[in-house]
Amino acid sequence: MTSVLVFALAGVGLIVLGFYALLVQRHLLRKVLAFNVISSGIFLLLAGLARRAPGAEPDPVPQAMVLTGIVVAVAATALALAMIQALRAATGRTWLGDDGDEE
Amino acid sequence: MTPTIEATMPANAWLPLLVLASSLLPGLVIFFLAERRYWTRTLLNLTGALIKLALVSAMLWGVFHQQQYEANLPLLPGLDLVLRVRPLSLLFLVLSAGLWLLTTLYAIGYLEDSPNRSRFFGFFSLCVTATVGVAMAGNLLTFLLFFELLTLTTYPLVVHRGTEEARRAGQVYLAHTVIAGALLLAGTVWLYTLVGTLTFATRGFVADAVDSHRWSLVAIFVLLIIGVGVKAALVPLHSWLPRAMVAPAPVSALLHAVAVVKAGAFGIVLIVYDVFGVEVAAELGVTGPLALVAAFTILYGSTRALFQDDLKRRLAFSTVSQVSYIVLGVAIVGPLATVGGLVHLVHQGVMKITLFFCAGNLAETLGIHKVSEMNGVGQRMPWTMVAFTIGVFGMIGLPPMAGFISKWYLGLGGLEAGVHWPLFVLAGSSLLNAAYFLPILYRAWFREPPAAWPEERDFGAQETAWLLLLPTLITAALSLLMGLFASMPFTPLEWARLIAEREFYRP
Amino acid sequence: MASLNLLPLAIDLVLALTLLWLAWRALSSPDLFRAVVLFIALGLVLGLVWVRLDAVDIALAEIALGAGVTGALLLAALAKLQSAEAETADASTEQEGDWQGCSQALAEPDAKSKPTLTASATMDATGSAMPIALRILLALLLLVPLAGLGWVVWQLWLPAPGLTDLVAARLEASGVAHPVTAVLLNFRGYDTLLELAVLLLALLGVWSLSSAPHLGDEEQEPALAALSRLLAPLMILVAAYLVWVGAHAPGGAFQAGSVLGAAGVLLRLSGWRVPPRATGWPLRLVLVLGVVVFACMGLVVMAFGQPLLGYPPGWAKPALLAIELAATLSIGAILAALFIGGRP
Amino acid sequence: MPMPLSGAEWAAALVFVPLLAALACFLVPRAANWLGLLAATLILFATLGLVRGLLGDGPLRVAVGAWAAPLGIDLVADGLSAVLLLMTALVGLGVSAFAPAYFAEHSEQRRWFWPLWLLLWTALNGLYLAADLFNLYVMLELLGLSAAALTALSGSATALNAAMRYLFVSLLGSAAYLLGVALLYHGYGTVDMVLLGERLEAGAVASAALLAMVAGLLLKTALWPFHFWLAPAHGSAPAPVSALLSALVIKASFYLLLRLWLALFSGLAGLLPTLLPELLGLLGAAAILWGSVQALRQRRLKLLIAYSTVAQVGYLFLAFPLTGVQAGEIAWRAVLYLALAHGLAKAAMFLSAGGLLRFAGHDRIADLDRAAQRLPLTLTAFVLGGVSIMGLPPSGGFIGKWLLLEAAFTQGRWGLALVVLVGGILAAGYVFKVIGYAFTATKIAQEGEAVPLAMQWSALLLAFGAILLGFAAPWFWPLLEVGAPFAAPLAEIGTEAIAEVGAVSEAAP
Amino acid sequence: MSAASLLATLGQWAPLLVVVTPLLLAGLLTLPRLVGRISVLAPWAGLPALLAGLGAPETELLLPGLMLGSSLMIDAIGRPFLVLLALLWLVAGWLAGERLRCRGPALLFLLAMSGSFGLAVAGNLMVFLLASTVGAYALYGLAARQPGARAFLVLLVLSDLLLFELLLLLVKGGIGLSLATAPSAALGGSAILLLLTVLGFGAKAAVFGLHAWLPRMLSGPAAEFGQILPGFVFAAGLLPWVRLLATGEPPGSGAMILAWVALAGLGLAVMLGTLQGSRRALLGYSISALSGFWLVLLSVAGGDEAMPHGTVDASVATMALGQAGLALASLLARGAPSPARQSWLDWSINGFAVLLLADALVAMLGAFSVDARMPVVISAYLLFGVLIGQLLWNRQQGDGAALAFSPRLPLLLVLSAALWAILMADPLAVASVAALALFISAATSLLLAPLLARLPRVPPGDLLLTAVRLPRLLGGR
Repeated sequence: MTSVLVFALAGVGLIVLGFYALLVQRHLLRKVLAFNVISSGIFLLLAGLARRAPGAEPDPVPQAMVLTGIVVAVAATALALAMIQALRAATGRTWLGDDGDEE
Repeated sequence: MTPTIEATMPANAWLPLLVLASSLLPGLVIFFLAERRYWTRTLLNLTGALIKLALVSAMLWGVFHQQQYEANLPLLPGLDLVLRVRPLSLLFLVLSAGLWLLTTLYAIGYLEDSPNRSRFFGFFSLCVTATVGVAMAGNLLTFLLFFELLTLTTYPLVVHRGTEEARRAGQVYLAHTVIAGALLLAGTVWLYTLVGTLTFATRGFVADAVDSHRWSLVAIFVLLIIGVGVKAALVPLHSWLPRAMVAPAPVSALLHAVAVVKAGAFGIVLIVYDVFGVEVAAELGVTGPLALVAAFTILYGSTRALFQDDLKRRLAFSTVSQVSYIVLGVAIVGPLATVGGLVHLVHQGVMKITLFFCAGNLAETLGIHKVSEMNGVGQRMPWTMVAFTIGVFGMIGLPPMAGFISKWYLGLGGLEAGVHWPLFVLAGSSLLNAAYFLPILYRAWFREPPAAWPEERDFGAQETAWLLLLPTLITAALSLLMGLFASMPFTPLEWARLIAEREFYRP
Repeated sequence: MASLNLLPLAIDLVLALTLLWLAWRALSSPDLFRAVVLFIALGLVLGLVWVRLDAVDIALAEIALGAGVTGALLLAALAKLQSAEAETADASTEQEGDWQGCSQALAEPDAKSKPTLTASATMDATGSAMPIALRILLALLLLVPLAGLGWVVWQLWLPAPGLTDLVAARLEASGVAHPVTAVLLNFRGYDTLLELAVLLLALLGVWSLSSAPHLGDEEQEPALAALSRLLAPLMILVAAYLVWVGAHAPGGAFQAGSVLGAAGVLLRLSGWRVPPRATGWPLRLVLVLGVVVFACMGLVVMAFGQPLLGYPPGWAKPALLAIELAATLSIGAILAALFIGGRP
Repeated sequence: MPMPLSGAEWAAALVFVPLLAALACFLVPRAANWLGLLAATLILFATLGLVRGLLGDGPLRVAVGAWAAPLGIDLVADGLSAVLLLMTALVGLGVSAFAPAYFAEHSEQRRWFWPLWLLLWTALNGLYLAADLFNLYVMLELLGLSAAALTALSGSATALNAAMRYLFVSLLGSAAYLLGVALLYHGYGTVDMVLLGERLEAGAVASAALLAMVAGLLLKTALWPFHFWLAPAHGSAPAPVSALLSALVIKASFYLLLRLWLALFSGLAGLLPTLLPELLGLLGAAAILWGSVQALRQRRLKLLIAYSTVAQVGYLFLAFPLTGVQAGEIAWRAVLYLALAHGLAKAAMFLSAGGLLRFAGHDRIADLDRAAQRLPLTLTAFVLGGVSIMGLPPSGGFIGKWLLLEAAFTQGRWGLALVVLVGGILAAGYVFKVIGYAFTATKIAQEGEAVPLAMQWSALLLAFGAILLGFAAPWFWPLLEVGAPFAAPLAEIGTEAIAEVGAVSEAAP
Repeated sequence: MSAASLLATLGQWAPLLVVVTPLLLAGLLTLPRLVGRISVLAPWAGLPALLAGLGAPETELLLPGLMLGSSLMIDAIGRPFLVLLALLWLVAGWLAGERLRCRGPALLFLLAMSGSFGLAVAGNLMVFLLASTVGAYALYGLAARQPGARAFLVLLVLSDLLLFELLLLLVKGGIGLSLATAPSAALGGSAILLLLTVLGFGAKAAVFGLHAWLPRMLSGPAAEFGQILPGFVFAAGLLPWVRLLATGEPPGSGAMILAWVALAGLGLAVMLGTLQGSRRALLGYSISALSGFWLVLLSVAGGDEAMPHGTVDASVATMALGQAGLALASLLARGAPSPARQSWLDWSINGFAVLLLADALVAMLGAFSVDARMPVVISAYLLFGVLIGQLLWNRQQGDGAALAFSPRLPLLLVLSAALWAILMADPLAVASVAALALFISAATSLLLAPLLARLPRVPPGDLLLTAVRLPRLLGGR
């Protein structure tokens, strides 16, 4: 039982760590990494607690959810990376400019 | 319950809607007309105006014989859009329908070959639709709806010229009217939550809430009066009116004599008589301060008019003062003062529109905008100046003119209500009127004309285009006849008496 | 015996700690390439964790998709960024304008109304833009959600059955033996359909952003070409197996799709081109196949009086198999296309 | 239709028609315009069918794949979702009519616009019909990604930067939401809203979940402190896209927040559930004032309209503190009507801004050279939209404002009433600032480029819609009553459908 | 429809006809083609008024529709005024001659005429106010360029306001506006009403204190229309006084104060009159003095018992005659007659005018059956005698027509005037005292004329300010 708790706490750790990095890091690629870490943390939390179910099989529903989540995370990452490259090509910088109404 | 206009309603429920449609439809069609389609536009305008006048007179006849005209459309749960034609609304209806016809004629002549006429006449018709809507409102919500619609439709007319100055004048106009609209909305909703209904009733519908919500009712009264007072140009809220003079003459005529200012005054009449009831208002102690504000406005408006060299600004300040006659009449608790206030609603409209038409003629024919340029204009444009003279005598309140009648009833009402100071206010105002109008007459009739007029346009034999002159003379004649034959049946005075007798004072 | 049952706990603790340490190193390492590599390692360790938690499906997906595909994408992106970096670096001296700071970089969303962080400072080594003081303050502030979540988790770790028995009860009606696949494809088939749509959407977004990359055919390293000729058929075989096994054991469309995608990437790296004729609507058809089949199956079924996505009793198994095949094909194609980047 | 379709078929159609249309547009780009328009009309038709179904036989609850709630996913349609579906259909049709003409030249953008837009539409329709929290997460994700991709469609530097920031914001929001879903699932054993509504009781898990989900959704709805991403994104996106973003996408996350609040958290006792509505009301008021002031300061038209959205979103949150004992019903109805009217009006304003941009080549407000006369239709659309935003009488906005004020006055919340009024005045300020410049002539006369009629008329029809809403209120109240979304949590909707399945789950603790 | 019934109906509508004919002509003026012919007809517009005045029976015509319900009437008091006004307008029209050719002055002339006739036939105060306004502003239009015109206008506006208040108070007090019914209850003894009546109509009657405009307008250069002004003054100012004050029961104390004030005004007017430079200025002051004189008599008349209605009418007729005489004199004062025509004709008309005036003054005593011995009355006659003397003397410089005549002839004229007055007056005793006073004062002023001539001249129109300027004038001589 305790492994569920350990990994759930690890998941929480990942979430907070990823969240910290997302705010602090300026480089967009690092932000994508941070986002993936957060997602992994949440999936760990979601499917980790699934293991609480007595008996051999863990609760399949959260697992299905996590599977879907992982695929969605990959899709989001792919889009984000493509957008970073486009931004780099268009503005020559890889961080978020303060695009108030400067022009 | 799918809400449709109940089929069971009596046939004459369609009349109010037809009156609305008679200016709404032409307006919408005109919007899409190309600029060069002169005759179609004129035809549409005039047929619309004539139909409206015919319908209104039919209703006049009907209401005289106790007919009921009411149409309603459910808008909110428990609140409908109600168009109900009562003697009071007919007074304003006849004024706006009649003067709209004349102003349309005048506008056609005035904007002879100026740009954007389709847009102008489109908004012109919408503005009158809103005015007619205000007149026929059956409850405070409908009044609010058409009141705000009036703001929307008159703004493009104020900024019609498209100059920077017009835009700024438009901004000032909006700043006032939008804030006032917000206050009006706040007051209306607050009243609805307190009383539960908004339908106009002869003695007002707040009587039973007086003791429990005295102070909130006073606050609501103040909110409503400020909300409506901006358009009625009560003093602290009047500064938009002189600045809106940048608009072309037919617009200032429409704004001052027919639509906006009158809607404001009519609003005050509705609030005091049909929302609160004059006894309840007196009991709440709000009619006194209102009368004081009206008196101050009368004197302030006239004194400011003394120092204006621009003719239209002087007329604007004169309107500020004259409209407060109506408010004074309403604020004095008494049947005769009511008659005075109501009849002045019509008289001031007719007289003031004459003056504005003359100002428009002078501007259009000789390019005169300032009083100092009016030397000897009597020789050059005798008929316009005769109309102007009749208008001026009406404003001062000399006997044969309509102005005298309303001043007479106001004075009498004041005496009957036992307050003497309105007499002094009226006397003072007449003096001031004389002080700022008679010099103009002297200058026009008895001074030598300048060598050449600023921008003279030649109209052959007559002094100016007949489209400009005819409406002016008609309104001048009207203001003379309304005064001379005041007590004939179906004159404004008789109608005002009918309203006072039927609406406000059961024996 | 006590020591024996302590062993798994120890393993779990070690795993959890390595997980956290890896994440910390990945996120704060100064060199980007190192960060990406560490992130891939994190993915692998996470796969181990899933195995430890008996969630084999997720382990497969995590390693194939989480570590594999995402890692590949990250590396490809990094390569492109660094090549661009190199150009601008030598093209003009890198003007280090005093960057006026990314104010409102990302407001702290937590409803505990943390002040909006306006970071302003020169860029320091780790690429983070915030002065040290602010970062410490943020770290401290983040302890609150950490503790909160930890406490909530502490509430939740007591054993609770969840929907296991309900799934078991309905398993045979679902047409597949393996519960996760049953939930994924039948009970919550609607989610999976949308998930495929999301993947397709990502591809659409990527293609709308960048024009076709120059498919310059670099010279092929002989070793890579040989390897790819050997590995590609093997990978396709594995993918087919994974699809089939999914019905009664951990496996299924997504894992198989990712393997197929990896095969595509490998072929692409070794210089293989999709024949030009096929890059038009045929490629798009393949990409779209998964979603179309799934959706049409769901609608067709309704024609027979069944509710939306409710397969008639006998037909569940073959329907799900067809869907899985189509999904695998399109997922593989999509993942490969995502890696390639621009429109073919 | 051969046989009258029941509600379930319409709901399915609502989600699958845009999905398949998106794929078709992707497959056959050349025919994208026609496919898009066809899909839009079909969706409108389906929505009307659904509405008739709802009015006919009450709220709809469809179990997808015949697996009832705790196991499978349910589609739910009641008054609240029907009204928003109708708005989406109307605005969607308007934008779909606008887009072909707008993207006529840059065919590359047109090629990608249609698939992305139709996928967004799928996400919207799916979201309004979903009753399953995880399903909602996937919808949110689909929505966020497609919106970000659409924002970046124009490819300009500012658009890309804004889209990037928007992508990260929406991903973070969805992650927080997912965290909430995870906590709720493990706390109460199900992700279905109705069941959760029954099982939820105040506690650490519920509060944490509420906090996470509300934070995530506030981020996506761009309520005041989290509004920073909205203006650049809506300002720099192509006109039809910014219309969609402002009118529809914002509303989806607001709807979700509203649904969660009504179904799950409104009934709870405890500090947070009572404190949160007041906080939301406060943030809403701040949004109104801050957004309007910012809008007044803008020199570019699209940024002005974007900041106006920030302000109008504030209005939507004013209802939370007003759901006191008496006037709760009126406040929700007011807010829903405001959302509906804002959707139509804001779409009309952005589309007309697109027309003005096409006409003058720029959208600097001060240089709208005599647009009133040279581009009457587009400007009328902008004005009518503005009228609804300001809440002047003939419009839907007015009805919403009236009901909100009524609720505020009945509960004696003077502060909120004042904010509503001041908001209206400020809105008049910035709308008429634009109209004022539309009448004046600039120093150097600019010759305008012809604006296709389709663009002008679609904006105008949407604006007319916003105005006609003013009169159509009585038609909406019966629709809104279906399923009594505001009266109590969703509990009693179709409970009998769950009963027979529930037998098995009772065995579990 | 026999001639009699035709006449009867004509009689019935006479008052309306009187007012409307000038208006009709004015209406026709609007057509440019007819201007020439109409301007010829203009003077004759007064004819129907003359005929109505002479022949029409006493009728009252109610017009409910007009101006809040009004009525026109011809009664004993109104009839003489109507006749004399008609005469006056005919002569003025004839004398104006070519000035009426262009449309403006002709229109104003006709309006003024209809206004003044309206005054005469006004049945109630409302119509009276209407007629006086129309008449007054038309007159202002005719004489706008005269120096005193601005003062006239200001006074006009002020008097209209006062009258407006008066009418309001009358209606409020329940007295009603009708002049036909009991004018006697008119003032009901309230001081405010009395004050308003005196001041309101005083401004138009140019009683001293409100007279500044009359002498200056008369002495202005283009004074052709000057002679119409006195006609207007009498009708607009004095007629209402007669109707309201004559038979009313003014409060005892109030009446005496009023009498003394009026007397003081009369004295000042006479004093200033004598110091005038031009003859027309003197005429102006004499008219003002005459108004003062009327006021004295009216305020004194009501003293003892309520006057029966009948007696007043007869006397009023003679009073009216007096006014006419003075008016005729002012007619003569039109432009400087050429020396050639400095014939005895002018002299005789002048003398005749003075005779009429003297007779009227004496007759007034009888009309009011005033106790001739009252000091107020006597001093009024004395003062007025001085003015008559100055009129006869005609020696005033300034208008260039100094008549070089010896004093004898005027003395003769005065004697005959006194004789005529005594013969005409029926209550012999009473009238004789007044005539005597008149004769003595006239004779003395004639004799002192050369002495008075050396006093410094005072510009017309000065108010009581002359007391301030007198020392400087004397000093600066």
